Amino acid sequence: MVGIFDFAPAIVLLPFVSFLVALAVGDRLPKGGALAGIAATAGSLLLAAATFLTVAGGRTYDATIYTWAEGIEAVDLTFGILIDPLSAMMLLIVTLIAFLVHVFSLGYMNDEGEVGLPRYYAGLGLFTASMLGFVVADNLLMAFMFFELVGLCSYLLIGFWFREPGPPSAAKKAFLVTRFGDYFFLVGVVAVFATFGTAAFSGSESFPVLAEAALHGEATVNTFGFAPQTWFTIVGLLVLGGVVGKSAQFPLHTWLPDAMEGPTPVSALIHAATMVAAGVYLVARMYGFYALSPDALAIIALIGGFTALFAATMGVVKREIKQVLAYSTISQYGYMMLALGGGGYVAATFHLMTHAFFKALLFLGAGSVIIAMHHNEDMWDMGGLKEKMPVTYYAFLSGSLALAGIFPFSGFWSKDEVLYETLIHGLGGSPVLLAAYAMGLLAVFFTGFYTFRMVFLTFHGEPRTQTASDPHSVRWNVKGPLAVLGVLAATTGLVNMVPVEKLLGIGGIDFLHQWLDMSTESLNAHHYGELIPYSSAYIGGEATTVAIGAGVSLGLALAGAGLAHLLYNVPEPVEHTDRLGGIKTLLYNNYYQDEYQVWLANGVTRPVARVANKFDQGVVDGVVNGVSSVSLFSGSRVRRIQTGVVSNYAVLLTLGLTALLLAFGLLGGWFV
Amino acid sequence: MFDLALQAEPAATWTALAPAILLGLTGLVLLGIDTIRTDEASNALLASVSAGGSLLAFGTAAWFLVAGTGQERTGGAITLYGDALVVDGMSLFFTLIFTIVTAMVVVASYDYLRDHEHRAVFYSLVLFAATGMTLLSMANSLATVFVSLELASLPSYALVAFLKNDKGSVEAGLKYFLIGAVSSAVFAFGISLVYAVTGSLVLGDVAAAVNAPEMAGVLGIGVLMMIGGFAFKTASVPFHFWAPEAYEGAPAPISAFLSSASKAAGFAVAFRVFVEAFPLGALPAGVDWVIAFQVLAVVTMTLGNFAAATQEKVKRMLAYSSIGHAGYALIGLAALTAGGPNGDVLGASMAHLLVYGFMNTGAFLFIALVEHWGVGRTFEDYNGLASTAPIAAVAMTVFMFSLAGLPPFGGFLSKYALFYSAIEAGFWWLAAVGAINSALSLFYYSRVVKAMWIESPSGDFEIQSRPVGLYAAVIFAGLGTLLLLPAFGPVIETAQTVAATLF
Amino acid sequence: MVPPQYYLLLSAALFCIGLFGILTRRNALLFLMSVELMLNAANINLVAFSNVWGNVTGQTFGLFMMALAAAEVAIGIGIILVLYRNFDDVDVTKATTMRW
Amino acid sequence: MIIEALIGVTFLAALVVFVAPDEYAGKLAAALSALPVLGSLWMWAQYDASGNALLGGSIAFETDVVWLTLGGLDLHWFVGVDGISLPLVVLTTILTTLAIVSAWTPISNRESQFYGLMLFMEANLLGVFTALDFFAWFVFWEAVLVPMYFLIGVWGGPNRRYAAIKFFVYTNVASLVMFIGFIALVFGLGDSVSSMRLPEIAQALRAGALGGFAGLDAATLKTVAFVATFLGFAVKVPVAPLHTWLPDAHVEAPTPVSVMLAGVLLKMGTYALLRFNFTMMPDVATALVVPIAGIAVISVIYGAMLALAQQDLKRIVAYSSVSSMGYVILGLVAYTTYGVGGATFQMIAHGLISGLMFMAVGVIYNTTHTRMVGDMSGIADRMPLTAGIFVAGAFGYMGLPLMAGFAGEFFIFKGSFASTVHSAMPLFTAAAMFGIVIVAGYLLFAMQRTLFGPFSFDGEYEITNAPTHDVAPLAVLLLLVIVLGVAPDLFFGMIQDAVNPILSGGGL
Repeated sequence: MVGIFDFAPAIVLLPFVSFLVALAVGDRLPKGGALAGIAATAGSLLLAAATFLTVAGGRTYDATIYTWAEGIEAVDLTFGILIDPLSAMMLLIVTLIAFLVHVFSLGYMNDEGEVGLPRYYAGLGLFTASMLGFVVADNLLMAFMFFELVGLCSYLLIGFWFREPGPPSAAKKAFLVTRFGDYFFLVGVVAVFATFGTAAFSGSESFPVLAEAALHGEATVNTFGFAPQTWFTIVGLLVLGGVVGKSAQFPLHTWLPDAMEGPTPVSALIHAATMVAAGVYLVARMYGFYALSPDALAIIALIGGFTALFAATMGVVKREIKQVLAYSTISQYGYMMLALGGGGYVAATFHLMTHAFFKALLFLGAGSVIIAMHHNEDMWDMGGLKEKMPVTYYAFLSGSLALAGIFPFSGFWSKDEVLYETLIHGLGGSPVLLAAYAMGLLAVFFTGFYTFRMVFLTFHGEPRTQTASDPHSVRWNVKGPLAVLGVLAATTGLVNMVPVEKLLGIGGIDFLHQWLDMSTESLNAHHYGELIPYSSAYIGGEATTVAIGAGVSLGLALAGAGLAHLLYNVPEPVEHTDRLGGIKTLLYNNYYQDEYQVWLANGVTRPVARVANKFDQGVVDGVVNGVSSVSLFSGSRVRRIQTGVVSNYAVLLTLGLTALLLAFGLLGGWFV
Repeated sequence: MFDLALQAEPAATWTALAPAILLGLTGLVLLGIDTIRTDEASNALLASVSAGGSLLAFGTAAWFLVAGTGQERTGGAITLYGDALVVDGMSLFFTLIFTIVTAMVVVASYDYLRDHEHRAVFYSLVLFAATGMTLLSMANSLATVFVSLELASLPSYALVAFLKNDKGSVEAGLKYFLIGAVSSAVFAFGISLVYAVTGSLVLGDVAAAVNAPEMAGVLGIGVLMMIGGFAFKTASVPFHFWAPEAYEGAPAPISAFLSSASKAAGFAVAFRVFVEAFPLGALPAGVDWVIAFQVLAVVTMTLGNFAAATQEKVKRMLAYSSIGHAGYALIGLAALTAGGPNGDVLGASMAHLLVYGFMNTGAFLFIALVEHWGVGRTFEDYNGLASTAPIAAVAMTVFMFSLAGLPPFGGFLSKYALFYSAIEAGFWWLAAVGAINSALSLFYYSRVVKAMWIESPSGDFEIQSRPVGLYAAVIFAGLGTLLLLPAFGPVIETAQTVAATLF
Repeated sequence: MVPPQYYLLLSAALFCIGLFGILTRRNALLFLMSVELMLNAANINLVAFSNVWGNVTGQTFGLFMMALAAAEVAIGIGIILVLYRNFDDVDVTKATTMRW
Repeated sequence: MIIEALIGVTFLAALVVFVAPDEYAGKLAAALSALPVLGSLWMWAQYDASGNALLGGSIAFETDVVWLTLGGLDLHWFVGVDGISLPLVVLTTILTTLAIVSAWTPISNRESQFYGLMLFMEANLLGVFTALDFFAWFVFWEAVLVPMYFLIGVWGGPNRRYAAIKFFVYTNVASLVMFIGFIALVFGLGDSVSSMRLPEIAQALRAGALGGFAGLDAATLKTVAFVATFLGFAVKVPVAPLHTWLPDAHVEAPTPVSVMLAGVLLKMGTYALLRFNFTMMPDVATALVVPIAGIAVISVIYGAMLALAQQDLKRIVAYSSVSSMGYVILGLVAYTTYGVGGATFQMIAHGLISGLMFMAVGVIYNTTHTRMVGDMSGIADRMPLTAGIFVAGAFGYMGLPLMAGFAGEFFIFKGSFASTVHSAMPLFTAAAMFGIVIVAGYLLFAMQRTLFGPFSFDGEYEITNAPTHDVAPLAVLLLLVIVLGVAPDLFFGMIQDAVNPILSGGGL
């Protein structure tokens, strides 16, 4: 029977078609291929919505659609589509944001008279296709392949303005750093194949299931001489390398701020809503595997918590609006990692969703501001834009409140659940989680601070420059997406009001939990809940814990916002960073993360390469040339015996003969 | 041939000598012409007569070979004059080499001698030398060996010094002659010692009497001295000293003649004498001549190649390269073992000499062509020749790569057949030395190619003429070298069968 | 009768004398004469052992050798003549235009 | 007879082009070289054999006649293809045609000789990949050197003489070492083989029929022969540290010749390694797995590091070829379907991609007359199409999924990681895989500095879009790379089918 699922491939292919169209005939189309992209993403969006509804009807889908390499006496490598609540939700998010970004681009790129638009829209189309392909991937190899394509697209789009020095360099850095992570990912993929003989995510033969069985001794897999537990941890951490790279987690986060060199819609789509989400999504996708390894989870949680705090502190001092958002992105993904590591599968997914909306919103809002400011991004040149561009302001505000985690905006609910899950599991006897929790909690304060510092500096007070006082106006194609996302950012929290449920005892309003429980038995949240090696404990009762947790985080957020209000919500704000003293420089330089990585690349690798080159030229090739020159030299000596004097010939001839005679005489014993 | 097999009375047996007789007669005819025509006889006539004579001899030899004269099928080797001469497959095979080389050389000389006197003398001397070589390949008694050796050598001395007014030619002749005289003296003394031990000169009888215990030392000295004689003829260390100068100084066609035919003749007689007279099985201790040849082979090929690598003059480079090739061919004797695959080894060496006859003659004749044009002798003088004389340059390229042992040319197969059988006989180290040398030889052979094709002409020289004879000979040699790749099958098979009959 | 070894010693001595001449003489003619000595050393062997073995092979071959020696000398003289014409000397070490 | 037709037609085409006038030579050669392309594609379409040609599998388009007898062994004219050689045949024909087209712009003197030699080389390459008798194979193997020597020596760069002679002598020495080792092996087999046909030899060897020879007992002889042949082929591949002829040859050679050199000639080495060492002597190969895999890893990392240090675009690609060939060695020694099959697939993939890269560099060079990274920047501004294809090719080289390079490399990694020949194989694999990071490093750096950034070029030439006939081959190659990356089974199926027989028996 032909169901909606048979059209699932189309969700991926439509944007791909738009890529081809834009690439081939984009320059002959109106709007340089934008319309094709919009049509395609709209189509994908509709299909995704239909798929979503079908999944809501309790059906999931997992089918192999293409055999990439058919193994003879070996495993097949296939492409398949896995649609379950998780991927259905992600499809919806990605298609929606992609669609909005396409529309927004009309205002940001076309109206600004950019050149090379076909290239731009082709990139967007290809990116959307790759991302969707990654989302629906039903095995690790396919996931990796689209993961890489996503990386390519980010390279192309970050480097869109290739005629300037900055963007190409940033693009290179982005690809290189993520490539470094992907190296471990690829090793992980290969290891998964070698271990389980399959890389499928779902089904009774999927590698998480096999791993579980192996741990219970019900199945035997090749663990290369390690204990299964240890080996699975190793494999998990290898794959995690790719996650850390793509989701810009410490220490591979350095590429993301630079990636702001790209056009702002690209930043919104790629570096906020979707591509960076790929890493987290991957962990969620194969959570059944990670849940088996306490060590892996602990490490994930630590990375997440630390990144959340670490990035937040850096966001405090930035001058450019996009930089602030960049570091906030890193920080927010830290929260998701924290949740995953802390056993909060649903919480992570929840925050993934809400963050997608409000971060996209914030970037698009920033884009709108940047248009208004004639592409000047320095917040200290702005101020007082509130009156000039109200739509942008209120949408941006909604996003900011969500980001800061202020009740009742979406960010509050998700972040709160993240922290709550971590807390109870930490209390359940896992000090590591408590440490991570502490860092996450502390980050809430900084988040509130830098968010509102940004808001106040940008929109409040008096215009600090000519452009700020007379900003460029924006059109519907900018305002529309902002409005949509603004509403979403404000409201999406309502899909999972766990605290309300816990406190007021209203059952069944944790829709997201129910949603994610609908998946197949090896992939649903309930199953993961059983797998995770944590037990829960509470301060007082459950409700009390909820209340305390929510209260504390909300309080910290408000405190941060309040401090920002005190410092920056004044007509003539001044820089207070000097009060930070030495820390200021440290923060300005992002803890010298870039420096040491650049040093690793240029200060270590290149000299080594040069030495290798010298060695190659001198020694390896020297031997080769040495052999020939020695031969020629000996040749030039050998010919010297041909003196040209016939008497010498006679002598040499006689000597030669005599030598032979003597040699043979002695050997043959003639003279006895 | 069938009737040949039928009439086995002595009247028919001497006909087996037809090739040698034909060559000798041609030489006499040439002299006759010269005496009849008191004015300088016409060059074309002389050249065509001698070419015709040698080709006739070639045809006869080929016919005999195909017909099976002196081979198992027709009752084995034909021995004449009290076993002094023997006609068998091997002698016929070598006759092919001598005669075809002679033909090429005389055709080429047609142009080379255009403005010289005493052409008839030149041609007849070449023919007489060829006769000597043919007899040499048939000699079955140390006496005939020595006589035909001299018959082959004496004309050569004169030919090398043929350009009376050219210092180089005369000096070459002198050196060639003096070394030759010494060598033949050593050779003769060796023969006399062998006779002293065995009391006979006929190879078969020598073999029968060779294991005389008390005189082993004398026999050993004799054998070594005979090796010296052959080493001279084949231009092998330590009797090679004459070769570079002789080849460089002599008229180029004569260099071709000596380095191809004369060398082959040396091998022909060496093969027969050592295999027939001193069979490996029956030797007394301490007279193991195989070891001597192994030493000579290694030293010769190495010295030849290394000295060739650094020459400035193309002709002299070729001279050394021909010493190197003597080293390869010596493998044919050096890789013999009692009861080993000796037929294969010897046959491979013979096949290599045949191919070498084409490519090396061709190379020297190209030099003759260049000398005819008055282009200089160094590598630099050859720069850009390809642009002015493409056809000849292609031919020369073929010769060079073939000498270096690269496909798709005859030299490739013959050289590898040689190494191959050496390994087959278990002497992989001998093959290894040969392989390294031939890989190195690629360096200096390709210098010629580089000069002709890659470099641009340094000084612009005029090519006055396209000498028909020289061109014909060079192209013929080139085609031979090329065609011997596909046609190598019958060659190597014949060679190995006829060689196998010696054991 | 005389034991054959003595003949060998005699011929060897003669051969060595000839060789010595070759190694020391620079005059082409003397060079040639020394070669003759060496050939005659061979002849002594042949004749002597022809006697020892009681067959005439050696003696016959000895005659051949003399004839050939004569022929060789004929050629040699010719070459030495042109040598003298070109180098104004019969010193074999003078002709060294080609070397190495 | 199709194979004879293929080789014969190519030889004839070479002769025709040799005598053709210079101005038409290029077009004529391209037209004539289309015939072998069609022929090989027809073979591919008609291919119905199965199994490994050397191990008793059925052989497609087989011809077998005795040619001559040497030392009691028959030498045959014995040609045919199986799943391993057929893809290489197709690669050869296609790449030659494209290389010829790409030569129209850069080659401006003695054209007829140039194109004639290209075709002559193609004919011999076809022989190398189809011959199944050792001697016939060796003839072609050596004959390839001759045209290459001229192509580098006559049309090469300033230092061409040195590069040409170095290539010539170095590889020739290697071939001779290999020759001796192999012949000794054949004689070690004694009467168990009656000819030089590779299948016969391979099966005899795997059946353990090897005896002692020339004072060496069977085991020693086998090891010695393996090492000798391995070294001989390793020079051709080339494997570090026997690679130093390659950069010189590449830098001096004109672009189309570099394309052939990297695209096909290097594959001769890996093909021979697979056919001879790894098919015939698996027991020795697995016994020596640590040194071999070690060499592979060294080639990968060392080659990549060297590429990182280069300023000449061609040198970069040249060294990266050393790196990529290291993967192939790793895959071969893994003795798994994906390892060996992937290695074979990688031969094709790398052939296409390296060809693409060299051509792209060549197109830039045709316009700028420099290949130095420092001499130009922002070229993409003036040559967008070329730059775009360059970028695509570079990502292909970095192993971007859905391009051929990724398929080959992933197959190899998957196969070698799971290999059971040695417990350390996962470590070797992981070490080698780090190459994918370094390759990204140097290619991205090179692209950033040459293609992107503000346009600047210190040269008097005007930088404009390249002519169509320069870009067309690039586009075709890119298309092939993507097609093979999306559907590797076009070749991978027959490859696996031919590879699997190698993996069992024969002392494994």
